[in-house]
Amino acid sequence: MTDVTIREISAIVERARLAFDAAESDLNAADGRFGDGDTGTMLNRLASAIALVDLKAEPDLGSAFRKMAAAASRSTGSSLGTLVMTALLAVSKYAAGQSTLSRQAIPEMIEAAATAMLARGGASLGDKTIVDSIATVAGELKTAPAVASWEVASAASRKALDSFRDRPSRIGRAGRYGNKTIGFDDPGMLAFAILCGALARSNVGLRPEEVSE
Amino acid sequence: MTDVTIREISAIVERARLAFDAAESDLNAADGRFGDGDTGTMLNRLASAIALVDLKAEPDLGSAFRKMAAAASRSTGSSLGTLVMTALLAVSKYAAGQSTLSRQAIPEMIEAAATAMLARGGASLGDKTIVDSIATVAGELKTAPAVASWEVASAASRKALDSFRDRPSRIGRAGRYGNKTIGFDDPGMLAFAILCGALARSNVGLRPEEVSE
Amino acid sequence: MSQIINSALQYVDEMLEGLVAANRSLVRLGEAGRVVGLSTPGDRARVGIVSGGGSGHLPLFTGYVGSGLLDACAIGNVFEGPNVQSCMEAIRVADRGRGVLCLYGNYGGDRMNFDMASELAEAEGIETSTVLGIDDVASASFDEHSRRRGVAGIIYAYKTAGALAALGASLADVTEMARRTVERTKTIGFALSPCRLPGAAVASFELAEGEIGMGMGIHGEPGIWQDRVKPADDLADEMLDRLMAEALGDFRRVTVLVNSLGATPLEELFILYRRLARRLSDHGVEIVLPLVGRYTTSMEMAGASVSLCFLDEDIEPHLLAPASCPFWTVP
Amino acid sequence: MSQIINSALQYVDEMLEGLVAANRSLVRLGEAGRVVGLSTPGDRARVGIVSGGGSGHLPLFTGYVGSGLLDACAIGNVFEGPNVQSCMEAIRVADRGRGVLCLYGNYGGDRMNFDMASELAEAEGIETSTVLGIDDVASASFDEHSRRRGVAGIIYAYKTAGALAALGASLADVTEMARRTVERTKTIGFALSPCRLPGAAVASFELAEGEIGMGMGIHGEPGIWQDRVKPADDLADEMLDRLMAEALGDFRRVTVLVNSLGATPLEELFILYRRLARRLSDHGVEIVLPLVGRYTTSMEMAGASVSLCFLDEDIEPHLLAPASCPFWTVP
Ligand SMILES: Nc1ncnc2c1ncn2[C@@H]1O[C@H](COP(=O)(O)OP(=O)(O)O)[C@@H](O)[C@H]1O
Ligand SMILES: Nc1ncnc2c1ncn2[C@@H]1O[C@H](COP(=O)(O)OP(=O)(O)O)[C@@H](O)[C@H]1O
Ligand SMILES: [Mg+2]
Ligand SMILES: [Mg+2]
Ligand SMILES: [Mg+2]
Ligand SMILES: [Mg+2]
Repeated sequence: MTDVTIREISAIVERARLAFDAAESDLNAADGRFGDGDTGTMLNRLASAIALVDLKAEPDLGSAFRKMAAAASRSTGSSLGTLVMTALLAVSKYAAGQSTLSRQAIPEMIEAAATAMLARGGASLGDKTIVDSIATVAGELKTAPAVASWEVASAASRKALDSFRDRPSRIGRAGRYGNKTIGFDDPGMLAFAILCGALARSNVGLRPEEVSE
Repeated sequence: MTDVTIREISAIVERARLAFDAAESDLNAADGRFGDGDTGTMLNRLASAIALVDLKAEPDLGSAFRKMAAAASRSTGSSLGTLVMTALLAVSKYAAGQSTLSRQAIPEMIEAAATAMLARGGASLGDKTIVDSIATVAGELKTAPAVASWEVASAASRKALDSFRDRPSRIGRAGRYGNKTIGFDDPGMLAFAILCGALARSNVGLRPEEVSE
Repeated sequence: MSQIINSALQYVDEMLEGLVAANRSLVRLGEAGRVVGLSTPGDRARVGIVSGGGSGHLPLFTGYVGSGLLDACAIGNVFEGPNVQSCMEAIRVADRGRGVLCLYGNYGGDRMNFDMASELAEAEGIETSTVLGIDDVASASFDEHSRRRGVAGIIYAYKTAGALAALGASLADVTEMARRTVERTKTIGFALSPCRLPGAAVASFELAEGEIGMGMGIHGEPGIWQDRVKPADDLADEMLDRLMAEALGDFRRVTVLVNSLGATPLEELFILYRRLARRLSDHGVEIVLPLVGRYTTSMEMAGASVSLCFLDEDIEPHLLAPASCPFWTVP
Repeated sequence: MSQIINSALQYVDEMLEGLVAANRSLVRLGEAGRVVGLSTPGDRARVGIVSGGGSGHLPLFTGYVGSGLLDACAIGNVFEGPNVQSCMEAIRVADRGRGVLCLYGNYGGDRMNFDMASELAEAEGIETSTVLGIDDVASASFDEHSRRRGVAGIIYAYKTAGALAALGASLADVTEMARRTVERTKTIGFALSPCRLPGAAVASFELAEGEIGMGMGIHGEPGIWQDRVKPADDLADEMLDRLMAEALGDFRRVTVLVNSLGATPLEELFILYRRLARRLSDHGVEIVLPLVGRYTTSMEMAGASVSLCFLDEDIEPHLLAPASCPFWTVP
């Protein structure tokens, strides 16, 4: 991971688009178990919409994230989509006025996103939602070396997925099924693991010199 | 074939019931090709309804056939079912007041049924309907030996089926498909062949002494 | 998909029991309970209108018994015509002293039974007339249009003849209105999946997943072509072209019915309607009283039909006259 | 079965275009066209009512925009809540100066977006209140009933709150009427076959041929039990028992909705209704204004639901008050 500029964000967004396009039916199937089967279709559309946003002319990171939040909001009103928008609004506030965000600030920014998502969605940590994955990743990134830490993020998101699999969902559509959800991945958590994995594999956000290190 | 009394009629009806119960799905499939797929279900129900009619106390053949016609009418309003009712009314008229019908009269009685069916349904001979089968059977019975002639009837009904197969339907649901129906059996004709075949196999209407001949 | 039934033999009678229990404007009549009429028929002398046909097509036929529409219906088993007794009873129920129009789809069994019933009715002193629904353009060529099947478009004849009967017109005039409406109404449909006779183990025809049968009848009678399904707009265009080719002379105003055969959802009907409305408006044609929904079905069959009625000065006011039945209200 | 669509991405917008083209009482509004309101809203000061939710459930939600019912709806993509912008626009459209009730089903996305929109509306000076539909008894236990999903029964709250709003009542009273109606309305449904998201290659859940999922949600959320399908009367009995077990105290009068999820035909609904009506009458319970048809669907899903609203003196007159929208008219 590098310091974040608009260039990195664009690369991440493009990688996310490809990842969710490929994962559409798997994520739908995960959501179909206790939910309405649309997580994959929604994320695919959401990521495409965000990827279409032209960020080049944005003056700073805050306004870039705000534009992305607006695109997210336009394209869906699903639980997860709305939480993604909420997260983007939160990081937009966090990065307001800045054109570069240091790599050291990234975990804190992710935490800001998680906090806003909990406030909007009414979930708590431990409810087995995407926020549990996000919080786990933020935590691990804090103590990890800064370089190549998408792999840290990916490992952390997998760890969250594994450790929550045998716990019950407590909120959202799946939350109504309590212990029946034990043994199954939460689709939002799975989506986040897929995203982090794709970013780790493609070394997005690593500057050339870091890759060759 | 013997002279016909109510006893023979009851046996024929019972055999018909069994035959149409077994043939229900085949006849539905034949009707499903150009029609509405219900010939088998309808005939199964119709035959069961007629078999439930208690003919024992009927004073003569005319009233027995009239009771059967009423049962047919109560159980369906389909093309074929209505024609069956029409045929039963016609034979009821033909046999009015008689308690036995000589075997020699049978072809003429069948012809009376066919004539009434053509009048009610508006078809002509050659239109590829059940009436073509019935007329063929009546014709062949006229020239055949009187004993064991269910086999003659069965052969005649098969002959009609075979010779009409490659001709086009000209009336009813299938009639709208003209040459497309070439190569396929008319469901009504098939039903009549199934009935005659079943009667031939079970020797219904043959008195014991004839069977042992 | 499974069917929610108790027994195939009781299907029609239980359905009718539920229908009249849920719709108090309707009553079951007739020795076998296979006639549906109005709970409060009124006693004004006027022409009566009866229809009828096989079951499995709700809201057709019984659902159109109502004021300004049908007076009575005779109901057959699934896909079978009503028997002569029910037809006769329906005619008697509809009789208000000025004759009865028998208005039903062109199918053999229905025709034979209504014909017999009309003969019996005439013998009882009830004058009758007959008009057959023949709107399905896919079922025979224009030259042979009198052999065509009757499908969803018949409801327009119910509506206009019903409106004229309510005004006290003669049997001849009510009959002529029905005939004229039938003549100007054209339908084409397609199927996407079959239905099953109640209790049957297999569907009454086959249509592979992803296939469409253009021109298929409401009982699964084969159509004009069968192929992989096409985009909605292409289907709408083809159907509209086929219907407009049947127009009798110039036309400026039409009514349109986009009808689901059962399983096809409203969402898809509106996607079709959108295209039809655009194209008709491009042609300078005005749509009056469009209907989009389930007006003539085949149980759980998937598919849809489009009906056009080319309006004229006689038909339009009667189409727009107030009427109400359980499944269609014109305020 | 195949879907009649042009493109998955355009599905909702093309459907809405067709919906308003076919129903001239409705207009599409909002920046993205994802709000449906009344063409002639009238200008009398009164409480407005908005609803909304994901697409794929027609006639829910937009079909209930009409006089004596909803003032506006916000529409999301298939099975996704409406976005905050559409919710906000719908609230503005419904605003007649006396506050706006947001009345929608208990789903996460819908809730987050209407909550945000309400915050924005309050900032603009529009007072709002919220009532969530929570009628699906299979979706959580009685103790946790506030977590239940909202399904078909919400239309009764539309009806009673709409009637009270039309009378000029305050936001507090309209809100209380909606809350009270929701509290007394219980639904249970079952699925017989799944549906597919537009353009998706596979169904969003699996249900083997001949199987029934009792208690499944309208998006295919799992239910209480899954087994071979049973006779209609057995299903009706189980559903009625589960609903009656939720009755608050004594009751003598109910309204009943037997709703198809899409593909299940009217014939089967009437077979179910017949049994429900018999059993309620055996219990001495009177049925008021029964509804049998498609009131809340999931595209081409097969299945049905039964809703009961236990009436009281406050609810009944508002249920029976005149109202009209494209898919439901109370004369
Ligand atoms: N209230 C909530 N708080 C946090 N995360 C949530 C909440 N509700 C849902 N989620 C997340 O969203 C995912 C479901 O997303 P999606 O399928 O788009 O939503 P919907 O249920 O609206 O169809 C869940 O797996 C969970 O991770
Ligand atoms: N008008 C007619 N005259 C003679 N036979 C007919 C006529 N119409 C139909 N049939 C016979 O009835 C058969 C179809 O019977 P059925 O399926 O019960 O009728 P429906 O078309 O009413 O469903 C045809 O195969 C044909 O033999
Ligand atoms: Mg989902
Ligand atoms: Mg047939
Ligand atoms: Mg038939
Ligand atoms: Mg969703």
